[in-house]
Amino acid sequence: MMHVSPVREPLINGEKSYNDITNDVMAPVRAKPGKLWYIGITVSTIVMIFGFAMIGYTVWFGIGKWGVNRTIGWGWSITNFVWWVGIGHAGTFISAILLLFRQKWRTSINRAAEAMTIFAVMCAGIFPLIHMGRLPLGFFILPYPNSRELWVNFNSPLLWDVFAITTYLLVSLLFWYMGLIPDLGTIRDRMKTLWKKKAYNFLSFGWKGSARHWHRHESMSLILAGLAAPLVLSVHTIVSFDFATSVIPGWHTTIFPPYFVSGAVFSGFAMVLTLMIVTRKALHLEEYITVGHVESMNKVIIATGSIVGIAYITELFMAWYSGVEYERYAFLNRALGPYAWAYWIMMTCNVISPQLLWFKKLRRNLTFTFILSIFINIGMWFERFVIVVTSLHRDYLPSSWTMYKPTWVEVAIYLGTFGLFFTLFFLFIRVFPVIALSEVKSVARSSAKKFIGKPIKNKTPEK
Amino acid sequence: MRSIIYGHFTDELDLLNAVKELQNKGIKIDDVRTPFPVHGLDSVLKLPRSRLPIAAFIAGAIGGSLGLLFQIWVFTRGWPLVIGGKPFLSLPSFIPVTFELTVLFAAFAMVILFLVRSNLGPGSLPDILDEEVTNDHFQIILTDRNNSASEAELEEALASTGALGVKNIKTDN
Amino acid sequence: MKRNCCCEGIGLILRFYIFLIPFTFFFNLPLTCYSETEDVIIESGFSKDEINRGKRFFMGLLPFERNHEACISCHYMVSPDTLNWNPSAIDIARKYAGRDSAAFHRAVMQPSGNLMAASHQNFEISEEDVYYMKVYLDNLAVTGVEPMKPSINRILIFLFLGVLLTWALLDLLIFKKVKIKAIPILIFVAAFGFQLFMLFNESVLLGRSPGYQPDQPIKFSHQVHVTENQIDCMYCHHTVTTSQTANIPSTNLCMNCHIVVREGTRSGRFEIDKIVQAYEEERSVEWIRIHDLPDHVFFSHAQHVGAGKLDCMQCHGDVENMHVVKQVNDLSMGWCLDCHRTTKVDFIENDYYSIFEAFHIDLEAGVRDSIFAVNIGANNCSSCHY
Amino acid sequence: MSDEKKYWELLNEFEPLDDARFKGKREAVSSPTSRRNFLKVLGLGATSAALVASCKSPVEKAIPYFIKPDEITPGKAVYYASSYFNQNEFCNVIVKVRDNRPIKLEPNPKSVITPYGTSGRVQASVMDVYNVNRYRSPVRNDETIVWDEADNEIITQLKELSGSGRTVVLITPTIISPSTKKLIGEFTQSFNAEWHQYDPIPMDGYREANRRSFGTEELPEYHFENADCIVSVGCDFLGTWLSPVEFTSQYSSRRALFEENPGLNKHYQIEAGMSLTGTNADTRIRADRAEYGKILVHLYNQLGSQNGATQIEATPPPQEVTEKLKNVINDLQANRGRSIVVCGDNNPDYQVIVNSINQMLGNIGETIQFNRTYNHFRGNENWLEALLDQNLGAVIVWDTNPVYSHPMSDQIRAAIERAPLSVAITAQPDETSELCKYKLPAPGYLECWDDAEYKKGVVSVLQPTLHKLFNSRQAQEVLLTWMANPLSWQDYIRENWTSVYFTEQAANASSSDFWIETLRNGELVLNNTAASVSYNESATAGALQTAASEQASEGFTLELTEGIHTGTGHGPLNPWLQECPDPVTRIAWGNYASIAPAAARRLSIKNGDVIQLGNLQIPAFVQPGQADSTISIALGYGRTTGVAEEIRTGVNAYPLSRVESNYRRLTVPNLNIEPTGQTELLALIQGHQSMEGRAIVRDATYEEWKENPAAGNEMHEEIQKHHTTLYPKTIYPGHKWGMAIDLNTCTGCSACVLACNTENNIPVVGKIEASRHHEMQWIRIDRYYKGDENNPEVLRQPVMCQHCDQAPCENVCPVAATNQSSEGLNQMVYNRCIGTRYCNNNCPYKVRRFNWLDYTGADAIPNNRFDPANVTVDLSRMRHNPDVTVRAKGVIEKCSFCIQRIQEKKLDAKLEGRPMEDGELQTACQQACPANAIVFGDLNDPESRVSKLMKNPRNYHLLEELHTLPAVGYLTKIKNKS
Repeated sequence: MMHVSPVREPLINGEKSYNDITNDVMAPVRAKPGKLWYIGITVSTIVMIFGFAMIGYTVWFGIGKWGVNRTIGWGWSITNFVWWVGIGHAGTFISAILLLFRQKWRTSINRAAEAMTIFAVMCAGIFPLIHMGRLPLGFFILPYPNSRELWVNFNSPLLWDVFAITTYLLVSLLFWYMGLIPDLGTIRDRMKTLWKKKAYNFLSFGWKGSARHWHRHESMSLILAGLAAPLVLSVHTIVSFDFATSVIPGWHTTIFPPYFVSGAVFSGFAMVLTLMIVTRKALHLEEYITVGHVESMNKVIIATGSIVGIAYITELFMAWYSGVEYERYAFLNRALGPYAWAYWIMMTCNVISPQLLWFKKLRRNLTFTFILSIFINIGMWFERFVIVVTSLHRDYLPSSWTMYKPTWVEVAIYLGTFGLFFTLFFLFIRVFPVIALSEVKSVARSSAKKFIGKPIKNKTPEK
Repeated sequence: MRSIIYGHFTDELDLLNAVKELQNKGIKIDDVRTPFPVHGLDSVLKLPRSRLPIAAFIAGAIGGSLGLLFQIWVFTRGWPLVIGGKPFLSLPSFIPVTFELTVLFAAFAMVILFLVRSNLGPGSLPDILDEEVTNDHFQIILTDRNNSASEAELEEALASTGALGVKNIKTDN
Repeated sequence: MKRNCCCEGIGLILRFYIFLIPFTFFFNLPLTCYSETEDVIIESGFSKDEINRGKRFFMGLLPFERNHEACISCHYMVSPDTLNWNPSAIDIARKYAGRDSAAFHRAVMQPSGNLMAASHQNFEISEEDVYYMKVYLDNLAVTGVEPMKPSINRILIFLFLGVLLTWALLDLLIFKKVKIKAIPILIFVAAFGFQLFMLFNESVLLGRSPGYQPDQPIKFSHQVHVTENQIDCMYCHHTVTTSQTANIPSTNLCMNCHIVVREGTRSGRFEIDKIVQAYEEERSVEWIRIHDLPDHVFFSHAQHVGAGKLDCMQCHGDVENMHVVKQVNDLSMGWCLDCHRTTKVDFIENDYYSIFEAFHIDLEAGVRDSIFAVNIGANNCSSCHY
Repeated sequence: MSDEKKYWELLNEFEPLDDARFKGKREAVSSPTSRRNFLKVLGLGATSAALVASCKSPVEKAIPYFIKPDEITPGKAVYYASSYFNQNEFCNVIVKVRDNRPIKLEPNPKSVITPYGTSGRVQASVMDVYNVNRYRSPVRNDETIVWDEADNEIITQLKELSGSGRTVVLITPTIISPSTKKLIGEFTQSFNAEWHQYDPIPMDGYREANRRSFGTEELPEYHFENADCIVSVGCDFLGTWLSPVEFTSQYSSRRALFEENPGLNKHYQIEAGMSLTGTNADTRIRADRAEYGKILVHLYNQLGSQNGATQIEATPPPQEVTEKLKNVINDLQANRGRSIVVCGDNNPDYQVIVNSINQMLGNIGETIQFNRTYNHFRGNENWLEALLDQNLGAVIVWDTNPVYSHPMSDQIRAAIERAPLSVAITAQPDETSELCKYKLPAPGYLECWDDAEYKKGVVSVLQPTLHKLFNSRQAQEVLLTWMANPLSWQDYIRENWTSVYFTEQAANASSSDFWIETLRNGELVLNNTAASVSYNESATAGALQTAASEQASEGFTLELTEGIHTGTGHGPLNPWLQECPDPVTRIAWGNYASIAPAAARRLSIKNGDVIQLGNLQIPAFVQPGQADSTISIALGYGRTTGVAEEIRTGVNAYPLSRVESNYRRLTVPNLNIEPTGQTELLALIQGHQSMEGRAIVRDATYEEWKENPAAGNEMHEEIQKHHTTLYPKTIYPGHKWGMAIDLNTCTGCSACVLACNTENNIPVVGKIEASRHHEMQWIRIDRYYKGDENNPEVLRQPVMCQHCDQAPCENVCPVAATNQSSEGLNQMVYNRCIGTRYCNNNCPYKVRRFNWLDYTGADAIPNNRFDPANVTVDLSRMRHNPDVTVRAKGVIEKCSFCIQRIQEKKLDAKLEGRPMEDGELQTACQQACPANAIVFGDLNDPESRVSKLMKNPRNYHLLEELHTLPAVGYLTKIKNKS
């Protein structure tokens, strides 16, 4: 049986049976890791450990080891935080919002994207913690009953962050893991070693593929998606409140929530693209993550990128239109002040470069997309840098104006989060299926280029 | 002591037909196991609509109202603090936390209820009859306890739908 | 000084002891760390035999025969003890450490106070015995009293519970050795619950010590002074209404009375001699502090006693009936706050409060029947933290 | 958490106490807590393990006094009247003593000289007492000896030397103590010694000029409060000249512009370098340093033509200056008898001209009087001859440091090394004392008995407020011992007072009452009859000739000025003073060569470029308003001895000064600048100099103010009208604290900054940290330039926490560590703070300070202390105010409106059952302000001074358009421009 959609591009290339899908996707889990993988995880682990050592150094000696000062209280730490959180938006956006919109192309990428989300949020979560001057007393931000009868300040956006980020991390984790358990069941049944079988059974919660379970699972997934969708939007909205509710010119802007959310999706998709273009090659998943997928994502990128561009211009307009001299100065300073280079990097990477994606040829060009996605990641980092640093460094009273330069400690911590991210990602691709097996199977019949319903013979999976 | 009779298909369309066929024969199907959620299977099996959404709603409502009430209590009764010249009860500030708690409670309640209802969880040992069920086998499971028909009849009925590898095993529970 | 050591845990330990067996080795490690070695015995310059002879006499052990009780029955080995009014062995040892055997003999045989005379009457102790006893005591003054065996540390219970719940969890999820699932579940819940309970309790008590009742260098009884002798608190703690600190009386203040009063009805002369001695040596008595707020709390006695007219007892408890002072309240911040919420302010008499015009209007109109400390900002952060 | 420590240090660590006041021991001791600290080191995870393990907690001991002194109540401060004197700084002070430790100096309101306010140096001097580098016992060469040994050896040698005809020279700074003078007189007699007074920055030229003009060497008293027109030629009378604290008070009393006090004085400053006084002037006329003589001659000529004096031929100063001087001349002429002309140069010829100008204007006897003349600055250069003489037998250097501060340093060094006997009596090691054979430790002034007659007829006492920390002996005691006088120094003073002053007063019948009364007041005012001087014009002609014939300088002229915080060289010893930024340049830690923008551009020199000046290498700083061919360098830096190595900053510029016809001159003509290509770090606290057109410091001219008192402040009313809110108004039932700062009276002297440092235990962060904008001061004095870079107008604004009613910082703290008190204070709870710095980001005033590193040693984590100035050692910690938490690493801190003082005064009122009086409660900054620019009080009380000031049309709030509703108000700056 062949179902080739006349209008839509197939989501799976090549001739695939269900068994082929299983085998293709499981291959990295089953095979012995290659040299590249070992090199990759070693490097990223070393970087991670160094980053954590620098965190220890900061906690021990104090935030004074960073380049922040009395005027610029947040430097790279919060820039990185917002950047990582932004990246952490793609996964749940893909799996939740695209699920609600019934976009089938999400099935090939949602698993990896969600994993990336979780890792990115973990990286993000590090920064608000370590930027505290007294990390050992950080538990004060939890509203736990205590004999001081003290609670927390529910007016503070930073506290909202605590709730938003934790909720987001937990719900994303749930969503991801609930999607994983059928696939982990699949892996379990393919495993030959007893301990591996047991381990995967443990991980798969004893999944057996019963129709009742599937029925409930689907229902749950839909509701989780329904919950996660506003959650995704809320997280970066609340992160944007960190800035928007303040009084600092350049921060104090009502446009921030939608601007941040679209920026987050923008950067998240870029990061997904960066990773997936490499991963599909490395894990030989080209037939599942097709150029068509890349194009679809590029379309989202151009949409969100344009929203971001409009937001930048709106900000400029509003600064002028408001007539507030501080606002005006803040935006003039961004574009022409000592940090103008950061502003123009941001503008180039985020606003101008995605516009090239209007060309279909470029949209479908993997090399171009890869380079562009890195550009966008850089641009979005600079967006946060511009917001955090240039707004603070020249605020109300000129007497307090200063400049900011990160120290190597801050750089090392930032790199360390990359180490953490990639360490987790490397582990992930070896342990878990990178593509949502059951979901791909469920769309295989309708969306594969060539679907082989019945295998020629009842063959057993390859060893 | 009961008998479990099972067989599998390699195509979900065959499975759907077989399920309908068996149901027409008045045979109650104990379980159907598939590698992915087969579209239309739940309606064929007449599975009742899941009540998880209701549970999620209730849990969400509890989470949200607890969160909101807690915040109100803290700022009006627990220890009223003047913060930024705001009144003690500044409701707009409480929206984010309320929302997050709503989602958190709903999501957790749903997942926990799902696992409990489905008897899934870390360490739960499934009764797997065919390991290919998670790959490309679509399995129908019948049991003589649920059906008045004899084991042999069931076996035959199953085989007649085109099921492959029909087997009968006995268990104690 | 040990504060709130885990008495309530002991019963639990016994019950769990069967589980302890495989871990005994590990658990005993920290215990052995506590016991002190006894190599120091020759430090005082006496032979071991001499010391042992004196020790046996002091302890009332064989082969000495006598018709009165052993010294140890009144003079305990605890240092310093508040178990009875008699001086402890170590106190005596320290007091006579610098004097010769003859002086000690005189002190024992010719008691100086009525109380001592009553208990030391009919003593028949040979000079030799006194000498060896003095040897023993001199040695004791050098070596000190053997520390009491510490009770099992809480961390052991905590770790043990951890092991237990890990086992329960593993069994529940992986090994499934126990047929009845309820058992590991119950063990898990109980162990985890108890761990949480311990954590909670300890966190609440972190930096606090209600019930702290250390032994003081002098057996000073507030009950004797306040209740029996009717001395006002503020006779000794006289700065309490004017200064943030309620002073601890200086040695010369004690001597106002003790220049005359040299023998107590309970303690005899020994304890009072300590203060006299301190006075003669021109030194202060190093008391053990009981009520101790964290360093970041600025508490003013003048505010509470002077302006607020609070009674000492309200915070310090029934000190007038304590022989040994004990911290009654936990002195937690919540405890402070709660009191501020319920303590009325003297709004009518004290003219300072005349500036609170709105409150006065409310009072007259009957909108409020009284003003509480919290209303005038007692619970402001900056009232105590700055 | 015990990371914040109230510090109680053992006094009896040092030596047994003998004075009755110090009898006894401290009240409370805290042993280092380990458990709570330990917990904090561990993370939350490990905490649980530690929690249950915590069976034992450390024992705290409580040790009472042995005999409690009557006047000491543990936990309450005791106040003693005393005085501070150092070079040109004199203040009658009240020393706040807590638990036997002096911790704060406050002005003595009973004083006739400095009734309110002190200088910053006075405030910081508390730190000097606890300086770790002090000599701790007598030293012979490098060997510690006992006093008796030192005494015997020195006495023998002294007797031998004077017996064999060798000279014995005693060099002291200017001695203003009458008893000491008497004592020294006796000493010189008995040992046949010569006594010389030496001032590093002397005023012997002034005295010489007065001798020529008035026949008296006395330095007159100036009454700036009576002067309607002040003309200063390079005289920094608000910063460093003669008696700056007194002059600031006088000057500012005429700057406080209100309806009831409408007469604003007019101040012209003609100067080369930007001085503190120059930045406050109504009109600052920029002139090269080399032109001062010409300007004075020009002024003389022009005024003389209107007052009938003989003219003298002279080239006038440059056109642009002469043009501006016209107004000066007109105003001086219009305010005859109500003006003052001063010049800040030690050149006697200049001073003679100034004298004749003042005489011409009728100012002598009016604004300049010879009644209560100044007794300090009696030093001259005569000692050099005696010291360099081959016959020098013994030299006794008493608390002076000529090796450091004299250009002939090498010869002096050689002379001291050559001398058979050299003795230094000083508290802190210095370059000179290190050369001496015997180093005898002297106590700090807070450990001393002394008296002082700063101004004629006003005699003050100094009494010890701290038992001597080290094995030290006062110089006077040393002399008494050498003279075998059995009297103690205290008795000597007392005897002297009884014989001299007791008879001159009638208030006390018995001499002991008199003595006690004097100690209580700290000051005795004698009824001197007004002295009359006769003016002698004859000296003027010669002076005019000399001044007029001065050669013009080729290249650059160097001007050496006294560092406003470092003084003549004591400042670098004190890390507080080093860290306090210069009020003009806003640079802390170190000196630099100020160079005009045009010159810098011409030579392409940027800030921090090291330049070569003579044989001096010094970083350059481009100073707007600097005269084009003048370079200014502050003196007092570059100390190498007695200063911890990490805080040795700046360069010693004294070697560039010169002695010309026996007068020290602090100018060097004909210099060239050579860039060296190196750069050096300048700890520039304020990086941006312009207000960017924002209404931050609002100003107007006097004329405008007379038209409309709200001139320059029109927007205030407009903004008030726009203040609307959805929220109900917060009610402050009792007090509502507020502060008003008069920008017109504030001179920027920074006394408030240093007072705040002392009061609130503010840490020292060092040069590197300060340059990274990690400074910790709770008050900063913002300085903005306005207009022409060559001669900009300067506006100043002290900014501390504004205690906003709707504070942006409060909203954002996740743990509610900062919130509003019921008395309108923005409270900061250190022990709750977790250090997110969000509040600081969201503060539009940027007044919050973060403890970036463990500056105080209060942090629980070991081995991470960052204390370059070495001020967290136990000795230095004795300076801490026990009523203020010492903050740990990682917490935000900020101005608390001196909450500890508020609590104390409220409690006093409660105990006495009376309402608080307005003015009873003073913040530390307010108390220290000699200009009376800061007023603190209750805004709920409509009659309080601060309430009235808040209603003044000049009042506005900083960034009030943000609707933060600050509790701090500023009064507009009004300049009397012409």
